[in-house]
Amino acid sequence: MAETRPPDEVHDARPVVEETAGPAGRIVERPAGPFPPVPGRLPGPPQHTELGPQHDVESVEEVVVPAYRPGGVLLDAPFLPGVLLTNLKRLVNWSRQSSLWYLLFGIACCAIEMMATGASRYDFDRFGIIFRASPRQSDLMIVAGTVTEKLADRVRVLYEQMAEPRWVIAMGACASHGGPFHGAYNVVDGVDRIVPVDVYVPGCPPRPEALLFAVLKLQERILGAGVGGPGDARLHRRLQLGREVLSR
Amino acid sequence: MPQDDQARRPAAGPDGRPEGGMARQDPGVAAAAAIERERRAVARHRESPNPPRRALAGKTAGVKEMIVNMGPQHPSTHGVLRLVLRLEGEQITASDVDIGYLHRCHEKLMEAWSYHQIIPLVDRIDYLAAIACEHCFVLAVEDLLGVVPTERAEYLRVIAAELQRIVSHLLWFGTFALDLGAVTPFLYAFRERELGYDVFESFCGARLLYGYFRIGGVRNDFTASAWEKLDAFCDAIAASLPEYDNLVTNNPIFRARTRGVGVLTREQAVAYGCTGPVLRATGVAHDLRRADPYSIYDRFSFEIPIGERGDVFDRYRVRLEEIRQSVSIIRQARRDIPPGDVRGQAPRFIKPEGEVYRRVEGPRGEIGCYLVANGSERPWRCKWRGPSFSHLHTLNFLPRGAFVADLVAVIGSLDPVMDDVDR
Amino acid sequence: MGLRDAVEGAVGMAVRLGRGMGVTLKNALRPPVTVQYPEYKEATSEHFRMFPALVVDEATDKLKCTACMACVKACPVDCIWIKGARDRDSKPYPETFYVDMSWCMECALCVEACPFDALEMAPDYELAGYDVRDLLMDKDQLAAIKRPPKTPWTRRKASYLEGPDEW
Amino acid sequence: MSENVEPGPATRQVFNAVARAFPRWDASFTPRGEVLVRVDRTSLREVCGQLKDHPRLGMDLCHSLTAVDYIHEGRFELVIHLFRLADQARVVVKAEIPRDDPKLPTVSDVWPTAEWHEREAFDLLGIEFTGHPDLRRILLKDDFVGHPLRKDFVDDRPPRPRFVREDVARRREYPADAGESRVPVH
Repeated sequence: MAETRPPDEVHDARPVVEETAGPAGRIVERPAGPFPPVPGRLPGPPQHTELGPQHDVESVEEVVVPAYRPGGVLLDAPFLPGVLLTNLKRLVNWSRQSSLWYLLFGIACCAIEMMATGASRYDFDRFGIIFRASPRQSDLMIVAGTVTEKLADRVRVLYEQMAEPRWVIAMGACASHGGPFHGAYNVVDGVDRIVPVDVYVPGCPPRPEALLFAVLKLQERILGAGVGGPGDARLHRRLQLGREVLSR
Repeated sequence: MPQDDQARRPAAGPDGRPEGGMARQDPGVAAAAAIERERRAVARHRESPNPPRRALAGKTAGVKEMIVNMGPQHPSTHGVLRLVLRLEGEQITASDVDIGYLHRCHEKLMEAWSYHQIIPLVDRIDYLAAIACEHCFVLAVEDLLGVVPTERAEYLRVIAAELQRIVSHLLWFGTFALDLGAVTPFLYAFRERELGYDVFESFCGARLLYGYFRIGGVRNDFTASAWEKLDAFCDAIAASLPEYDNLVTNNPIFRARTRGVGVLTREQAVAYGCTGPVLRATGVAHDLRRADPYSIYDRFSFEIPIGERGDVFDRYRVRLEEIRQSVSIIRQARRDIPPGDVRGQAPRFIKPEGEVYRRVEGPRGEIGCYLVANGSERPWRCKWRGPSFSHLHTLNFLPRGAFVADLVAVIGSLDPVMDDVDR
Repeated sequence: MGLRDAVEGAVGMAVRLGRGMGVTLKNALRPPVTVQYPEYKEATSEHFRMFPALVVDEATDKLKCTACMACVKACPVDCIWIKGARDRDSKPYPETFYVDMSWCMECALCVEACPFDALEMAPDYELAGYDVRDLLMDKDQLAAIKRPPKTPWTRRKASYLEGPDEW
Repeated sequence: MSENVEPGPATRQVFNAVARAFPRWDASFTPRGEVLVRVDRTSLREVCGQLKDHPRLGMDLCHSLTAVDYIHEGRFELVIHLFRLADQARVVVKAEIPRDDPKLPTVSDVWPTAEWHEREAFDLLGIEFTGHPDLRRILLKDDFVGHPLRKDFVDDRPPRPRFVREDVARRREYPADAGESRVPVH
C-alpha cells in the first residue's frame, strides 16, 4: 500500500480526496498518491519518469507505472479506481500552475531583479504570472529580500491572508538562509523560519533567468502535487520542517 | 520646527517652461480649486443633520477622521516603508513615518568585516546606487591610507558612477510613472535599463551589486566589448530621452498630477538635510561634483539642472536632465581616458588609523561615510549617512493637506531606497 | 459654417488618428526585446559570476586546490568549508570542499585571494532547489562544472536545442 | 599613513570667525582639514545654536549626527558633521558623554534633520537626548532589548543551525583564527 500521509494542510486545504467504498461498505478516505497495487498487472522495476524517480515506492510488487503525462493513465489502465478524479486533479494542477499570481512585495535588492523579471526583457506574463498588490488575490509569494525581525510578523500575516493553495519562493540568499546578513541581530536567517518555502533560489541577487527557472521548478511541483508526481515526498518533508519551525 | 503648511500652495510666478498645447489652465490653480471643492464637500457632510453612513467615519458618529496604515506592504511605497496617515475624507491631516523594516545591521556587520570585505557589503546599502556607495567607502579608506588611485582607474570610476546614475534614474523613472498609473514608461525604462545592466555585467560581472571598486583602483579594466556596449548604451539613452518626454513629460495628466504637488521650499530642504535632486529642485545649484569635487570630477564640464518651485514635477525634470548630463560626462571620460594600470598598489592587508568623513554625490543625494579606524584590520565604527533617510523625514509634514493619490506621487518623487534609510 | 467646422474637425481628427497609428506602427515594427527564456538563453558576459567553482588541472587531472584556506579567510560570509588532507605523495588536497550557495554573496573575493588560481567564478545560474540543503554544493559538483567557452555578446540557443547559434 | 589635508579657504574663514567671536571654544583643525569644535555637553546647545545662527558661521547643513562607543575609555562621543551650503566649509562638533550617564541636550530644534539622527543614536547606542520632541526607537522594534551598536551588546537569540547535507556527518570546523562569532562582542 502506499504509505499514509497526513493531509497537506498548507497546500491543499481542501484536497481532492478519492472516495471509494471499502470492504465494510464504509467510505474510506484514501490519500492522494500512487495508485494501489493491482496484483498481476504492470509488474516490473521502478520506472523513472522524465522528472525523476518516484517516491513512496516500497517494493517491486507495489510498483505501478507512474504514468505522468496527462491522459497516460486513462490510456494505459482505464479501469483503475480513481482514474477520473486523479486526472481531474491533474487538470486542476495544470490550471493552477498556469496562472500563478504573485504578491507584489519587494523587500530589498532582489526586488529590483524581480521587477526586471516582470519588465520587458524577461516578461513574467509569458508564464501567466501577474503581480497582484493584494495578498487576497495572489497565490504565490516571492520573498525578494532580507526579512528582518520587525518585518517578520508582517510577512507571516501576509502569508496567512493569501488564499490556499499558496506557494512561496525564497528569492536570493537572504531569504534562503540570511545570506550575507546571517546572524545579524535584526535579521531572520531565512524566511523558512516564518513561512514554509517551496523553492529556494540562490544568488545575491539572482538573475531574472534564475527566478524564471525557479518558477518553472515550482510549476513542475504544482503539476505533480497530489498525484504522485515529483516533489510529493519532498513536500511532505518540507511540511514537517515548516511545522517544526512554526511551532518554535 | 518649520513645518509650514505649504504642501499644496498654489503655483506662483510665471512659468517659463514650455507647456503642452492642451494645458490651458495652470494645474496648480486647478489643484488648489479641487482641494477647495473637496474641503467644502467635507464641511457639508459634517454639517448635514443626517450624515451619510460612510466607512470613513470612526466608531463615534460624527468623527470623520480615520487612521490609515499605508505599508509596509504597499506597491507604491518602494519597498517596506510604513506611513501612518490621519485622513479626513481623502485628505491627509497628519502623517507619521515608520521606518526600520529593512534594518539589516550594516553598521554592526562593518565592525566585524575587514575593509576589503566591506566593499561588497556597502553595495547592499543603496542597492540601486551600489557604485556610489562603493565610491564613498573606498574614498574614505584611501583618505586614511593615503593611497592615490591610478589615473585610468579614476576615469573608470567616473564612468561607472555616471552609468550607475543613469541606470538608477531609469529605474526611478519607470517606477515613478508606474506609481502615477502609467505602465508603459516602466517597460520602456526597463528596455534601456537592461542595456545598462549588460554594460555593467560586461565589466563588473554582476547586474545589480558589483563589488567593482578596490582600494587604490578598480577590479578590472573594460574589455573591447564593454566599450562597445557602453557606446551603444549612451546612444540608446540619448535616443530614448525624447521618447520619454513625449510619453510622460508632455502628458497633460502627468503634469496635472505633479505640478504644485508636494512643494518643498528651499529653507525646508536645507533644514531637513535634503540633498541631491530634491534639493536642486528647490532652486539650489548644489552638486558635490561641482561644489566639492572629489575624484576627477573637476575635469569634466556639465550643467547642474535646477528646478524652480520644488514640487514633484521639478524633481522629475531635474532627474531626467541629469541623465543627459551623465551621458555627456561618460562621453567626455571615454574620450579622455588614458592608458595604464587599473588595479593600483594598495596592500592586501590594510590597517588604517584615524577617522574621516567622506561624501559623494549619489543618484539620490549625498552619501556620507564616517569611518573610525583604530589600527586593526576592521573598522571601529562606521556611520553611513544615506540621502533617503533625510528625504523621508520630510514625509512627516510634506503630505499634510494633500490627497492620498498625491502622497504616492510625493513618495515616488523623493525616490527612497529603503535600505538606504534603514541600513 | 457648420459644414466647414465639421470638415475641419474630421480632417484634424484624421490627422491625429494617423499620427497615433504611426506611433503604433513604428513600435509594431521594432524588433522585440523579450528573450524567450526557457527556449532561448541569453549568453552571459564573460565576466559574469555566480559562484566559485574548482579548477581542474588539465595536465594532472587533479584539483589545483591545496586547501590553503586563503579563500576561507577571504570569504566575508563564511560560505566555504574545506577540510584539508594529504595524498600519498604528501601533497595537500581538499578532502571536502563545500560552497553554501544559500550564503554566498558572489563577491569573488575568494577567487582573488586564491594563490593557486584554483577557483574560478562559474556563470551557471539555474540552481534553484526544493530544499535549502540542495544549495550546498560539494567538491564533485564544483569540480564538474565546465565553464562554457567565452562567447561574444550574442543571443545563443540553449544547449539542448539543436540548430545554429543564432536566430 | 596619509599626510594631513590643508583646510580650504572657507573652512579657514570659519576657524578665524570662531577664534575671533568665541575665543573660549576649544577649536582646532582635524587632520582632514575640518574645523573641530570640542564641546562640553552642557554647552552643546549654545555652541550649535551659534554655529547655525551666527552671521559669520551659518553652518546650515547638518550632514550627519552619530555617536561612537569608546568602551575601553568608558565614554561615548557625539559627532556632528556640519557643512555650509554656500561654500562647503566643514565643521565637526564633538562632545563626550560618560558611558554610565549617556544624556545630552538635543539639537533637533537647531537642525530639524537631527531629529531622526538623534532617534537613531538613541535606538542603536542608547544615548538619551533631553528635550527631544519624540524620542523613541526608529529602526528596531519597540520591544527590542539592548542597543546593538554598543560594543558590549550581546545578541542572545539562538542561532539557526547550519544545514548540511545528510552525508555530511560533522559540522563545519572553522579555522582556528576565524573561530569567533561573525558579529563580535568586544
